[in-house]
Amino acid sequence: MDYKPVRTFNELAIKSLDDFVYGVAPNPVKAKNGMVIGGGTVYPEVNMTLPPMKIDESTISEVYRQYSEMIEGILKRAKELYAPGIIVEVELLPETTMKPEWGFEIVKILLDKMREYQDKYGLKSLLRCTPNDVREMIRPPFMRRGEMLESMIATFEKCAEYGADILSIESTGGKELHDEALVNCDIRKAIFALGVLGVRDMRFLWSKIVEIAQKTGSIAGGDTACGFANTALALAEQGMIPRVFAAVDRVAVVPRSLTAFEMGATGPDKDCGYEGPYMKAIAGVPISMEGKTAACAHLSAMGNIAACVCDMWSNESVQNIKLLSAPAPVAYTEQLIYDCRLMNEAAADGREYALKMRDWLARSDAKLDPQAYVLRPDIVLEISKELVKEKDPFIATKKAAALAVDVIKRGMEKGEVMVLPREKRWLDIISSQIEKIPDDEEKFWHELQKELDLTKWRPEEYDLEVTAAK
Amino acid sequence: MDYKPVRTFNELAIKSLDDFVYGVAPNPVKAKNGMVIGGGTVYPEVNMTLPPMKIDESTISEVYRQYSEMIEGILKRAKELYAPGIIVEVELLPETTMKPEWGFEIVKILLDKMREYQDKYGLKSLLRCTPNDVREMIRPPFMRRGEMLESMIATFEKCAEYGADILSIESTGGKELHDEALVNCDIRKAIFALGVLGVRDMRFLWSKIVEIAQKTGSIAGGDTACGFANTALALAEQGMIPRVFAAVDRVAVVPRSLTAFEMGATGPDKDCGYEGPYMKAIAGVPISMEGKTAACAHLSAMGNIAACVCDMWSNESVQNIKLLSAPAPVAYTEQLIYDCRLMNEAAADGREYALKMRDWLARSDAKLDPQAYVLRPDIVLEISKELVKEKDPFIATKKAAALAVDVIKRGMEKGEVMVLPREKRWLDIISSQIEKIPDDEEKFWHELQKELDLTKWRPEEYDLEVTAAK
Amino acid sequence: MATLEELAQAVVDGDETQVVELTKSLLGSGVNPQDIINKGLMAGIEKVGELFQKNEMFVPEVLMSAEALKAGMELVLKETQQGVEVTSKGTVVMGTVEGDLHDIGKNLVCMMLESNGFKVYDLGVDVKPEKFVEAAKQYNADIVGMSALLTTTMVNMKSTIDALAAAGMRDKVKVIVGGAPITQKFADEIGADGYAPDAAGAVDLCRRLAG
Amino acid sequence: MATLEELAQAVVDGDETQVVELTKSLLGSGVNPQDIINKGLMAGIEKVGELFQKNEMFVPEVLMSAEALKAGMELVLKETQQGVEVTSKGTVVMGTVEGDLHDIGKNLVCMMLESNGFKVYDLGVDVKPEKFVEAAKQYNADIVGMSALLTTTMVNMKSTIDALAAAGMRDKVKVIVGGAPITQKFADEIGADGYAPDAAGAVDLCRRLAG
Ligand SMILES: [Zn+2]
Ligand SMILES: [Zn+2]
Ligand SMILES: [Zn+2]
Repeated sequence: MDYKPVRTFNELAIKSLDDFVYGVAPNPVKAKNGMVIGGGTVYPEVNMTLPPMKIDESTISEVYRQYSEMIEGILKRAKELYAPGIIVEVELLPETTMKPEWGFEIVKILLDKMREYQDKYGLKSLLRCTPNDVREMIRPPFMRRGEMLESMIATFEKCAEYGADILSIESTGGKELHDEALVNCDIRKAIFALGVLGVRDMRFLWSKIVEIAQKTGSIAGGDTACGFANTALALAEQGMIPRVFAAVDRVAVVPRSLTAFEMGATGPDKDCGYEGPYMKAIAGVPISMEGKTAACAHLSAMGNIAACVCDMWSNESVQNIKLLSAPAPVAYTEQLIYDCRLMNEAAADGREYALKMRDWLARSDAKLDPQAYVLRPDIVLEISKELVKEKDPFIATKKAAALAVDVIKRGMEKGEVMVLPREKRWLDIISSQIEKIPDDEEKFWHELQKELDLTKWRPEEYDLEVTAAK
Repeated sequence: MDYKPVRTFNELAIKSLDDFVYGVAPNPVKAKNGMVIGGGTVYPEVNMTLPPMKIDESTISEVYRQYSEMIEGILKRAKELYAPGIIVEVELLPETTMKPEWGFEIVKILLDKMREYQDKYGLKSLLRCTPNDVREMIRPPFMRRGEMLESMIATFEKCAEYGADILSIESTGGKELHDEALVNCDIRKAIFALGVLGVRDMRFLWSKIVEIAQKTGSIAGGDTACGFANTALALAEQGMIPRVFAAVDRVAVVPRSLTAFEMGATGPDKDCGYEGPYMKAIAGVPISMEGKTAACAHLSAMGNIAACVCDMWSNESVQNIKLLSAPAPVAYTEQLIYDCRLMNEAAADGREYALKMRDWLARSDAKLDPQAYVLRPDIVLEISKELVKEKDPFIATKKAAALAVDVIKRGMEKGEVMVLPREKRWLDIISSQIEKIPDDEEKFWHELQKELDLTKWRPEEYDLEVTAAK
Repeated sequence: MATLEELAQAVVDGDETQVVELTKSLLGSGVNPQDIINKGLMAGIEKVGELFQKNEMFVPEVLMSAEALKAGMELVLKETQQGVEVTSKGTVVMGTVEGDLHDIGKNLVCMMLESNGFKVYDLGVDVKPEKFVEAAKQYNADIVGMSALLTTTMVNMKSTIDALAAAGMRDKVKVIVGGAPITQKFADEIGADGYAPDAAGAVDLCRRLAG
Repeated sequence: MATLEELAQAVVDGDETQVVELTKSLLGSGVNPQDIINKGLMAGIEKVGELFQKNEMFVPEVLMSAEALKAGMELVLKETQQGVEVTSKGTVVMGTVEGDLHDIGKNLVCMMLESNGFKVYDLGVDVKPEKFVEAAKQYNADIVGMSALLTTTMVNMKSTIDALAAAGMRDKVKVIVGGAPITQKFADEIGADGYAPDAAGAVDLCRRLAG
């Protein structure tokens, strides 16, 4: 069976830099309860997770109690602070995805409480349900068959049927190869992992998720390159790999993440995709973003710039542990609400001021780190404009990486972005690696096979045939 | 001995609403290392504290290790994010104030590391040292004598001598009575506690602190009404007392907190004084403020508006516990730095834009809660202008409370601030309580004595004589 | 004619004058004093407890209700010859733990417990384990309550529990803990019988434990 | 003439061609092979370890150095008849704990340890306690390393330590733990011998524990 895109993007959804701003998306998404994402208001998206604990039959009731406590705290605070609405994301864990009935029960606990707050206090909220990509649990993973896939799909179905508003995932097709590429800073393998493996897997997976969404009336959200470019981000923050590599990798994930929308997803894109602005520019979908107020989950060099064009603003993930004030999910709910209030107040004074706010958010970070620089709204539009010219996702991925290198080099020359001295040579290394990649996907695959560790993943799961002898 | 103010404030330091903005104070403070507070840049102020642990001889080396780990993490992150400078606050605990050598050792650990980062990486930083007001450890407290006072003063001296840049305290004179006033929502007792007891104690205490600062070249920072109006804030957030009472109490603390500056302190005022904007308006001192990014320490209804006219921006306090990303002090350092970047970027476009940002910060909160409303810059100036007309701190305190009630009532009528239905009658209750207070301080004291529990505090420690028979 | 419902409402309203008047009127018209207490005054204060629980009454309002209740009670006890029963809900010994100076949370809980019919002995702040044990013995306490606001003093709660055990008192009293840094998990770890996140929760907790 | 310092530097630079050339030249001019190894090649990789520790080298750079080192080593071992000693720094068995799928942190540590002269057995992800025990026995490990990225799987570290104890292996191996949610305190609580916050720290830790 072939998994063909239902849409292609040949031109930018955002026509002008002046239309590229937070809170407003070309294709807003309206939820069942009337909330509109990308329709003018930036909403907080709160994500919470368990404190250190085991999940099994003996603890599952405590797991439920934890979620119940967290959702009550979050909604209570949102109500007290008069949030215009709130999105709650639950990223199910492997255990609660492999047992769909557990994941379902958690979603039920959350949704029931959210409905109660809507009825009692008029607090509108949406639930984003993000099952874990448990296909990874078996190594090398089966991507298109087997028990793991079935559990994951069953979790999506059950949760969507009960009313989960938005469906998302951080899919992992190609991750084994991309991990290897990252630690070696090998952009060739990264491009293959993203533009070939990632795209092919997402076409398969998103055809299924979109089908579930259509059947149940849920919204097919999006699929971040969390396991890819965010791993690069984390490694760069730890000083393990150059920041320029992480910046190039970020742009290179664009065609992969775009696949969800080509397959019929509508957004809001998921928070942890820092590539989100590219999705909004190209597909016009509303996006959730995370930055400084996700410092509970990861540090980053994009704390403010990430907010420039967001439609929802997220904390990525925080454990249910106690701070001096309150449980951490409550504290972060408060922080997000205030962040959103500020952006929305500026926008209330008119587009002119929303753009001012956007530019300050951008300027605050763009010059200090190449990862932030490639998220500058004008740069996003510049690169996106080139990317929509390419029909083929592999070619687009290669081009994205090359454009990122060029833009960063130009930025350095113009004094617009700082690159640490010992990172500079890496731009040249990456450049020369990209140049060696043939334009022919088949040829590239044939070439790469010799270098790959095929005990880690299964080419046939990506419709690839092993042709070369090792 | 009499403790007389060295300065009085007869007119506002801020002459126009257009000069009332974050980052810029009429009387900036320059530190030894060249950093200027209130000179155009908003700096982050990070405060950190210990995780749950006992402090005694057997754990003190672990205490030191904790501070050492925290300061390293904070400075490393500040360096990585290119902070233009950073203020570190250490609020010593009772144990580390009662043993001045412990407090000193902690301050030494912090300062040594801060100097290392300044020398190695050029990261400028200042240490604010805030001993605990351990006079409270003996009940009823001796305010002007005894071992506790001596330890506290010795801690100030030792730390200042080693180079602690800024000296601050959250002094507690009058707290016993104010606590009682709070739970009963008795504004009469609150006014006496603040305008008589608090002021008299601060005159005594700050004559000493200013002397130490002058002797050692430290900066005499300021003294927040944390134990007073922040207790009210916390009780209001828990729904224990009306928000309007907390709002009135906040304004009523102004003459008390101002005492530090009348005694020669220069600012920067300490973070947890939400009354800070009044200090800046009246005394022209730079102020540290805390709001949404102090949600680790307490929730509040003033998350954004608190930033309107701040010169430093703080997290109040965070324990050294691990979040998913990093230890919480590191995560909060990151958040503060990004908050400051945004404000500073807006200001870099000109005063006009700093004022826009200020107004959005204000507008975002002011209408939703009376505690936020009384922090609106124009309201601060309006009330402050009346307060500087009063020479006597007791009369000023009474007037402050009355003005706060009037302003909130007017705001309700104009639809500028929301007051919950069941709180409305409390404005009238407070009003009528204030009206019953005589203008003569002696007469008020005579009147009050019958109602007071004098086993809780010692009138003689405030130069008061018990005259009335019970 | 005055009704018991009106009396209960007057307690909820914290209207002392009204409570006294209604109580007088009810006594005058021969209503059973035990009913005046149970179905009037105590019914009112029960309602107050519920409203406070639901965050629908402020502390000073609860205190006013408690004052009004007290006035009504005194009147009934004075005016009537018959034996009337007013049972205490239980005896609580309360204090802030050693090394900690924070009063107000603890004070609040004491006041709210008293308002809700508990006998409360407040040991103050900076209370050593021995002092908790001593007071628990002396007052024959049902519940020992400890408060801490500092992460560096919360650890002292365990010492008090140990001291109670060493004194052979641990099975005679329930131990409850609270304060900003305290969690249910911490309470479980140190072997406390209960944790409450705020004053309203503490009242509820004591009701359950002493019940 | 080529010097041992130049050889060490070529290892630091990760320049395989240069390392091979310099090694050849040094061997050709009669330098003691043991010196070429110790003062040239190994001195270089020690320096790499230091630079990585100080965050002054990136992982791919360390890997290139390790490749260069390997090429040099093979050459010395092939060209010389004399017995030369290359001692392993120790044997490490490494894996991500049961229920956890996160590879990359663990992989990084494995690579960095190998680059720094350890013998490493990577058991992969989702590794059950028994598998750790089995591998530790089979490979006669000095160190067992466990990684976890989830707060819900970190608790499985304790099970492995218990399983090692049950198999009578606990005193034969050192146990180290790491991963985003792990802290020194947690490591202490479960009785691990060490904790490292990152790959550089893990290398340092293994050096100390195996030393
Ligand atoms: Zn993610
Ligand atoms: Zn997320
Ligand atoms: Zn404070």
